[in-house]
Amino acid sequence: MVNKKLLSCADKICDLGVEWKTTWCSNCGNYGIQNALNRAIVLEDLGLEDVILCYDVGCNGNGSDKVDMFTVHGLHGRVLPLAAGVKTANPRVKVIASAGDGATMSEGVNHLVHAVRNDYPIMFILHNNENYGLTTGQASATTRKGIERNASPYGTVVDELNVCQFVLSLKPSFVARTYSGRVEHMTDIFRKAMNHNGFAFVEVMQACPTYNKETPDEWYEQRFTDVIDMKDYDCNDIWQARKIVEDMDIDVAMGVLYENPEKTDFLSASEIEGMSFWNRDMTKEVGAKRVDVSSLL
Amino acid sequence: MVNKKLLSCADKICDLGVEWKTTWCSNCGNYGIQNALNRAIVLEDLGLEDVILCYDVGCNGNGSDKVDMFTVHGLHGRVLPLAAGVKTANPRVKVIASAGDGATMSEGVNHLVHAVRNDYPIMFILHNNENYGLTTGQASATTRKGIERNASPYGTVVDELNVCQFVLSLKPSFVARTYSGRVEHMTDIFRKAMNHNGFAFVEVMQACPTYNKETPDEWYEQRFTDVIDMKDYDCNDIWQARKIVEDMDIDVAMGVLYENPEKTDFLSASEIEGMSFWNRDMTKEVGAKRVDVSSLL
Amino acid sequence: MNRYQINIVGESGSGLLSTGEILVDALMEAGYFVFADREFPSLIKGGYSCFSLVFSDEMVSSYNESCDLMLGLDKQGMQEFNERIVEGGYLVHGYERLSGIADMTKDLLKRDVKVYDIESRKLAKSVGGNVLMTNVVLIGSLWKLLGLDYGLVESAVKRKFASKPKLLEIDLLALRAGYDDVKSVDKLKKIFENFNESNLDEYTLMDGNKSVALGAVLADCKTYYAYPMSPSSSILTYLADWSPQTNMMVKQAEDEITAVQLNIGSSYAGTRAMTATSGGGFDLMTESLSLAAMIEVPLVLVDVQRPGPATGLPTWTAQADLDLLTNAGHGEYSRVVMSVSSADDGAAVIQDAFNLAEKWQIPVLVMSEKFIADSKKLVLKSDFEQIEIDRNLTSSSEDLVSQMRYGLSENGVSPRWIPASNSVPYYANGDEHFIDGRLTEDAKKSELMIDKRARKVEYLVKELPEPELFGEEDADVYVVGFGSTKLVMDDVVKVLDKSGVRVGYLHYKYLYPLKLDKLTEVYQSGKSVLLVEGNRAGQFGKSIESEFKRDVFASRLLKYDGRPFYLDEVVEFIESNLNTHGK
Amino acid sequence: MNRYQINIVGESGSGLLSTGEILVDALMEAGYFVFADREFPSLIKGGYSCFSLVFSDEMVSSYNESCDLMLGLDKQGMQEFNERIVEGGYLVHGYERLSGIADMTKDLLKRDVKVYDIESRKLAKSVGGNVLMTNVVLIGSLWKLLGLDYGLVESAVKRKFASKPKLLEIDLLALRAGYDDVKSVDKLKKIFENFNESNLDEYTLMDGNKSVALGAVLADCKTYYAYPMSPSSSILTYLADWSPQTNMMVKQAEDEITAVQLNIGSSYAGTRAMTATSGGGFDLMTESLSLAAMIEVPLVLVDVQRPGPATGLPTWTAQADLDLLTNAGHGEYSRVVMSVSSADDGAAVIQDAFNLAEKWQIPVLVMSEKFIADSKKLVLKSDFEQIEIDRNLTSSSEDLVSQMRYGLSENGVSPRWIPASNSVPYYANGDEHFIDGRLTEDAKKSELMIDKRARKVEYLVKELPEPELFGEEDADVYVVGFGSTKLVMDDVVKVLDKSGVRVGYLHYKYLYPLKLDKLTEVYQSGKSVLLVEGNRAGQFGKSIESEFKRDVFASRLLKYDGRPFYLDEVVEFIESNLNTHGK
Ligand SMILES: Cc1ncc(C[n+]2csc(CCOP(=O)(O)OP(=O)(O)O)c2C)c(N)n1
Ligand SMILES: Cc1ncc(C[n+]2csc(CCOP(=O)(O)OP(=O)(O)O)c2C)c(N)n1
Ligand code: SF4
Ligand code: SF4
Ligand SMILES: [Mg+2]
Ligand SMILES: [Mg+2]
Repeated sequence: MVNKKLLSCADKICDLGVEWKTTWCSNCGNYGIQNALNRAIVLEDLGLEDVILCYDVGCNGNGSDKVDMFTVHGLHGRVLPLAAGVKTANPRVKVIASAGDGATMSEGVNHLVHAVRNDYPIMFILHNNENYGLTTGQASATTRKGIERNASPYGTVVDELNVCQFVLSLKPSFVARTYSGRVEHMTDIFRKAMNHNGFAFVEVMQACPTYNKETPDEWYEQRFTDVIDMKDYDCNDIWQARKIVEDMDIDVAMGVLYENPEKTDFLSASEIEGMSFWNRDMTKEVGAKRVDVSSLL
Repeated sequence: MVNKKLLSCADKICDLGVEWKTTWCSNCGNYGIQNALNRAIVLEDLGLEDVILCYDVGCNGNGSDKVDMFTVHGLHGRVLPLAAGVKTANPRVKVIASAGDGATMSEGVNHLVHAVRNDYPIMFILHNNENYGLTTGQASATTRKGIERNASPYGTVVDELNVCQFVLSLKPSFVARTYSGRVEHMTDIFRKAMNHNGFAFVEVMQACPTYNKETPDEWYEQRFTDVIDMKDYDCNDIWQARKIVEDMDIDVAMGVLYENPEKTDFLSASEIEGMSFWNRDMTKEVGAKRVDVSSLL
Repeated sequence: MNRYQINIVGESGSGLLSTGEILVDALMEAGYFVFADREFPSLIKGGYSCFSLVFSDEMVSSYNESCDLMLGLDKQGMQEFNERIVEGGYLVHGYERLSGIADMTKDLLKRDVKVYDIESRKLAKSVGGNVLMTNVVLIGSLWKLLGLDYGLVESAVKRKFASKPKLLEIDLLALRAGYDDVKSVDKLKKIFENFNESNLDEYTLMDGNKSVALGAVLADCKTYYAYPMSPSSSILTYLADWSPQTNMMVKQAEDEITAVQLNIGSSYAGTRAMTATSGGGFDLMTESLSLAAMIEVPLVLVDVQRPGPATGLPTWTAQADLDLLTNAGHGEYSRVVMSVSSADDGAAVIQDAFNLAEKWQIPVLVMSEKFIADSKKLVLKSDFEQIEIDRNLTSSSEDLVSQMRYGLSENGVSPRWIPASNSVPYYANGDEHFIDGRLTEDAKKSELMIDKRARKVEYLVKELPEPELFGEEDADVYVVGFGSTKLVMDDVVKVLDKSGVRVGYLHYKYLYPLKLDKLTEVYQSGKSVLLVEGNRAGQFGKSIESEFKRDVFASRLLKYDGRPFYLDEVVEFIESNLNTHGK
Repeated sequence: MNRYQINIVGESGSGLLSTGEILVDALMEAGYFVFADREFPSLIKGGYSCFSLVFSDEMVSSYNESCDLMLGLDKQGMQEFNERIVEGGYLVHGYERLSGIADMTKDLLKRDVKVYDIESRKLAKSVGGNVLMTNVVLIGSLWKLLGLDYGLVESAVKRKFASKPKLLEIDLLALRAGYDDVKSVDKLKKIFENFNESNLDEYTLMDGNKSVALGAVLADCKTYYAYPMSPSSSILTYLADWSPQTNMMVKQAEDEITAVQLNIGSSYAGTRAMTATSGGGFDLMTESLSLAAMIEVPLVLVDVQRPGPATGLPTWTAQADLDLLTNAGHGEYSRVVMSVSSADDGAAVIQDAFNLAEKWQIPVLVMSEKFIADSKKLVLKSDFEQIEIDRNLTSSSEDLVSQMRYGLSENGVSPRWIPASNSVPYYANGDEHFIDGRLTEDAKKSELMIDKRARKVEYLVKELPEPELFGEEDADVYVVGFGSTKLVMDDVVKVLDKSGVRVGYLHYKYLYPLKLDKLTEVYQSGKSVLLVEGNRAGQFGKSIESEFKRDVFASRLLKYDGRPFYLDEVVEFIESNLNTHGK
């Protein structure tokens, strides 16, 4: 099908670009996140045929072709339903979606609401750098009130959203938080998220040295409070979770903040007459047997 | 400008339709809501020049031309930014927006998130009949799990959203609930909402006898629990509000559930060098004086 | 072509639909071909509806605004619609109080309309029934007037109310009471004397949305994602209802963008997915359309048209989204726009759309119309067979390298393999990319890729068939159209044939890209070529003339008032435009 | 036309932009006309950028891919771009290590390129500066080579770093060190001997987005709602920065649909509102576009184009959204599509758009392009004057009745009054409605209203001016184009005039609806008519030919690789297509 001649002519016209270079600013938190994700994938022993990575548009999404995996890089704000569609078609594969705070809390916040509600069994990494990096540093819905950004030259005037509080209001099954300064912590959380059978929401507080001077890695390092170290913290108790996530300034809670083992994920919930979608591979079913519609006429 | 000849010819072709008839099913909760809204407007002594009513698309929106007021009937799911735009241009006018649960929690849920966050000073009535009435009764995000609806013939499979819990996660300034069975209660809540200087969110549990057999007015009547009658209820305490709205089955809390007097509404927050938009009428400013841009060149 | 039209009128929600369905069922049992459609407002209850039903001894697929007989279920309905009864026609109604309809009755008498007022309430009560049963009484009376076998309507009523045995008993009594109440019916009976009965075993009654839904099943589409929107919603309902039989994942999404993104995700992952909507919902999907084109993922979208702009007329019909579908979604790339014409070909068109979408890895946009979606006609069961599936997937991973996925090829198509099905990864990248999907900003590479994607349609068009000519090959006059225009034209051809006018109808199934050879032939015949199209601008005619770079159509019948083309208006249009070409 | 092009190359984020800005400033101070543009990847840092700068002793508004002189800020940049230096040109760079560039240097020598390697690091250090100051050293060296007055560049550097007085001191030393380091420059100096200086007081340097933003201010637009999207985002930045002076409500919305809905809300309420985006964001606004048309609310949207589909090439340029803007948004109604051509007319076009939108109560879609948005040219300050505002509002409530708001009129326009400004209410209804806005589903009424809205454009087109002919009225060859094509054509006309070829450039500001009289005239002259358009399909050419119903263009120059039209390629295209018409 591929015209070999044209392929090789293209080859001559321009190098095939098999080599790549990362394109994030130096000290960008995305390096750490990518690193941790790669580690988690390796540690979970997942290979090329086990994972599909789905990317939104934003600085983080620019990593979509800098990894040796099957990836899809969709539209700004739309990665969640895209990823849910992938998972539904092929439940065997781990589907990991990533997006920025602009994508997640503004352009596509409707998708976040319904991804949580539907409990699509995918893992989601929110790269929260508290600004729109790729479009040169405008405020996002998580930019703290009063901070100056591109297009908010006199400081933002409305309250920022508390992402975890928001997600906790939607009957989630898994809510975690980490930050881009600790690769080990991220790796650990990512692995837990990968093993969660439902919508695994992970907020990563991400350093953006270029545009976000207010909350660099050091800021979060100072406030890092791992719930795993808190004696009485019960991550199955939504009220504890709601209380603890309220604080985004003094002690910022990290770790698996909430888990609900009772929730039924989307593919299980959608079973048809006892047949779960988990046991299907719809990529192979098309045309596999002749369809007879006479009973439907 | 109007061609009198064509106008009068149209007159002959077809009656001008100055008479109208309401078009809701009998016993539809929209009658009560409309009634209460009209009463509230009259009791607040608001006239034609004081109010603009903004409607979403849905059964409730079909009331947009059944009232003697200036109204705008926009697109499905989009009434909130439309109404915010109206208010911004003309802060003098009370802007009242209405929408269904389909519009508010699905198609346009992103707008709800950001309307709350921005605290646009408008009043919003969510007609929650727990289904898509106008498109013949499909499930909405507030249809309780397991209930059969058009296009969910074997019962919905995912959790419904708790609307008030959701709104409370967004740092709101006013959250109230009422239901379509008590016109007086609705009238009272609407009046309070009208007098709130910020985003006044009112959820009305609305009877839809045609498609929602599960939670008719009687169902809510039995569960009606007015927070005003609860001795220790402090509607400035978000945690009490969060606790109480969790129950949608046994004692359904009604009334003004939460109010935050500290929040700054959008028009105040956006003031430019001390000049508040509240004092502006941008409908009159256009062309009012010659603009000189020499300092910007 | 013997045909007879009955309009049933009443307030929406007054039981109009089931009354119509019983009659349709009974008439089919009697061996008549039927066609039925319903006009109704965008309200759940209230407002006036009109159910039009035509029966014939040949295949029939159109109706008129006016009817031979009107069944009035209530006063309001009659008052709204009585002018639609033809001179010399009939009105059967059960509004026994008769108050306030004197003017109407006088008017009807003037037009020689015979009125039968049935005491439907009284009769219903007399057998122990309630107000809701007056419709059944009226059905009985009507049946008697038609002079058809009582057993036929009786069994139709039985089928309808089979699930409510208690009510059924009284219903049958009410039916009988209505039937017996009518005495002399000779004149009406005579009309049907030369109607032949047929054996309809090979047929079934179907609406267009059901046909489209069946198409998805036959195409072995595994996932259906949609957001409710009239007039597309019943596709979702059909597919959801059938899921236990089909095992299809049928998901009502939270909005249109979600629906199309779920679709693209599943299609990318390697299964078949479909989504239907209407114009405004389609607008919301257009950015995603552009994504599918960029990452070369097959995408099948159905647009069941209604009149715009904005919310427009949600429960009425149109053919006005053609320019939109051809041009929407930023960027330049290949696509196909097709149209269903009726329940006859809905299933075939959808299957074709899937094969084209997968073969060429492009968006295929399928138009339907409210009129097609909701009207019911008899279709041949044998038209609902599975068409061979062409996925054009590369399964073996031998010799595969990542750089093949978007490799340059003559016709723009590159090998596609299911992600994570082997160890040769590629990037499905919405940013401009080169042959393995990796981002490029290079001028030459970008141009090559834009060319590659745009080139597909230039090759694809060669493989499409020419539009089909129905009716007379060697005609006196030719009509060009698409979509539901075929429904009315099938009848027009027959009707005009009787008056000695040979009509050729050139039906376009593929609206973009355009095939012009057959049309050129027709044009060169020197006969009038007419356009019949359901929008104001004559969008399709314009796109033909723009390709032809000359005027083609001697005259245009453009309709955009929400109503379908009526048989009589098209006949009249053609008659008044015979031989206008080159003369 | 004397012109000289300098390309500054380096990694993105390497200080390229400020280096370019200092040079532009200094050259303007020297009395030269300048034009500058920047190619950069869609990354915040990394990747290679090229800042192209042309100076001339006449107005200049285009550049070439190749340059006369290249300033290399780092090794990577030079390696990426050195082939762009013309034969006999110059390379000035500060990569003193010289390692790994032997091949390049050899190559350059072959092409007779003279290389100046400046020890920029060493020089910077010698004056107490750091690596970041190597650019300033290079500016000094370059300035010496150009043989221009040192004081000019010195004051430009002072202006640039005025806010950082401490660094400025060292910067000035670095500048001097670079300047002094270059000794013999005779050859280069000669080039500029016949460059005349001009007094540029009446001019200011401006990019297209700033011009558009100024247009909003001049139109007395009170509200600006937008969502960031390259290359439109800087309009938002400009307007937000200016809000203390303009008192404009500048709101970054949470997404594009919100932006356009806020806009429609404010416009309906009676003020002026504007929104800008790029193709994909525009897709999302199309349903709302349809609403504005339905409720007859003025709507001004700006689409700053970049190449699609999908995310495409976010930081590159295109003219490919024309078909999209003309057809997007379901339903049939009137609209106007216009295009900005450069910073010269951005402000005027926007003001015009507002007047048209309000006069006709329709959507007016204004196209711009990344190339226009970001490139900087000299504009006349006097072009930034307020144009008379035409709101076409009915203010007196006397004799007003609700039925007038959407009353039928010859040209489709009805009286509009501000809601809640009087006691004559009306319904702005997205459902089909009749003259007071109340819902209708009546066939006749619906048709009347669809006609009313669609008719506006048929009347409006009569009031639009014909496209303007630039260059020679009685030319040897004509070129037709829109948007930034004007930028390059302004220079092409001058360049070809020198070689004795008289070129007429017919510039379309209004792309829909089309005016064809002037073009007909041009076409009938019998001379070649050529098309220069920045997309693959030749969209604009097609729409012209479709209206003309004949072939119009002897040849087409279509470009869609993300780059603007370069001067030399357009000159070459025209030269090779002289007299191809009718021969
Ligand atoms: C429909 C659409 N609107 C806007 C854009 C422009 N855009 C690209 S990325 C982005 C936001 C980036 O912010 P975020 O999601 O937080 O990602 P970050 O770059 O900060 O990682 C925007 C607005 C787009 N590509 N598509
Ligand atoms: C973009 C778009 N999608 C879908 C529709 C169809 N539609 C009209 S109303 C509606 C939902 C109605 O539900 P809700 O908002 O709860 O209002 P209700 O009718 O129940 O009052 C839908 C899906 C539409 N008009 N526009
Ligand atoms: S702008 Fe911020 S998020 Fe983007 S690459 Fe640079 S540091 Fe990272
Ligand atoms: S369907 Fe329900 S919400 Fe709609 S009018 Fe009828 S009762 Fe009211
Ligand atoms: Mg971000
Ligand atoms: Mg509802």
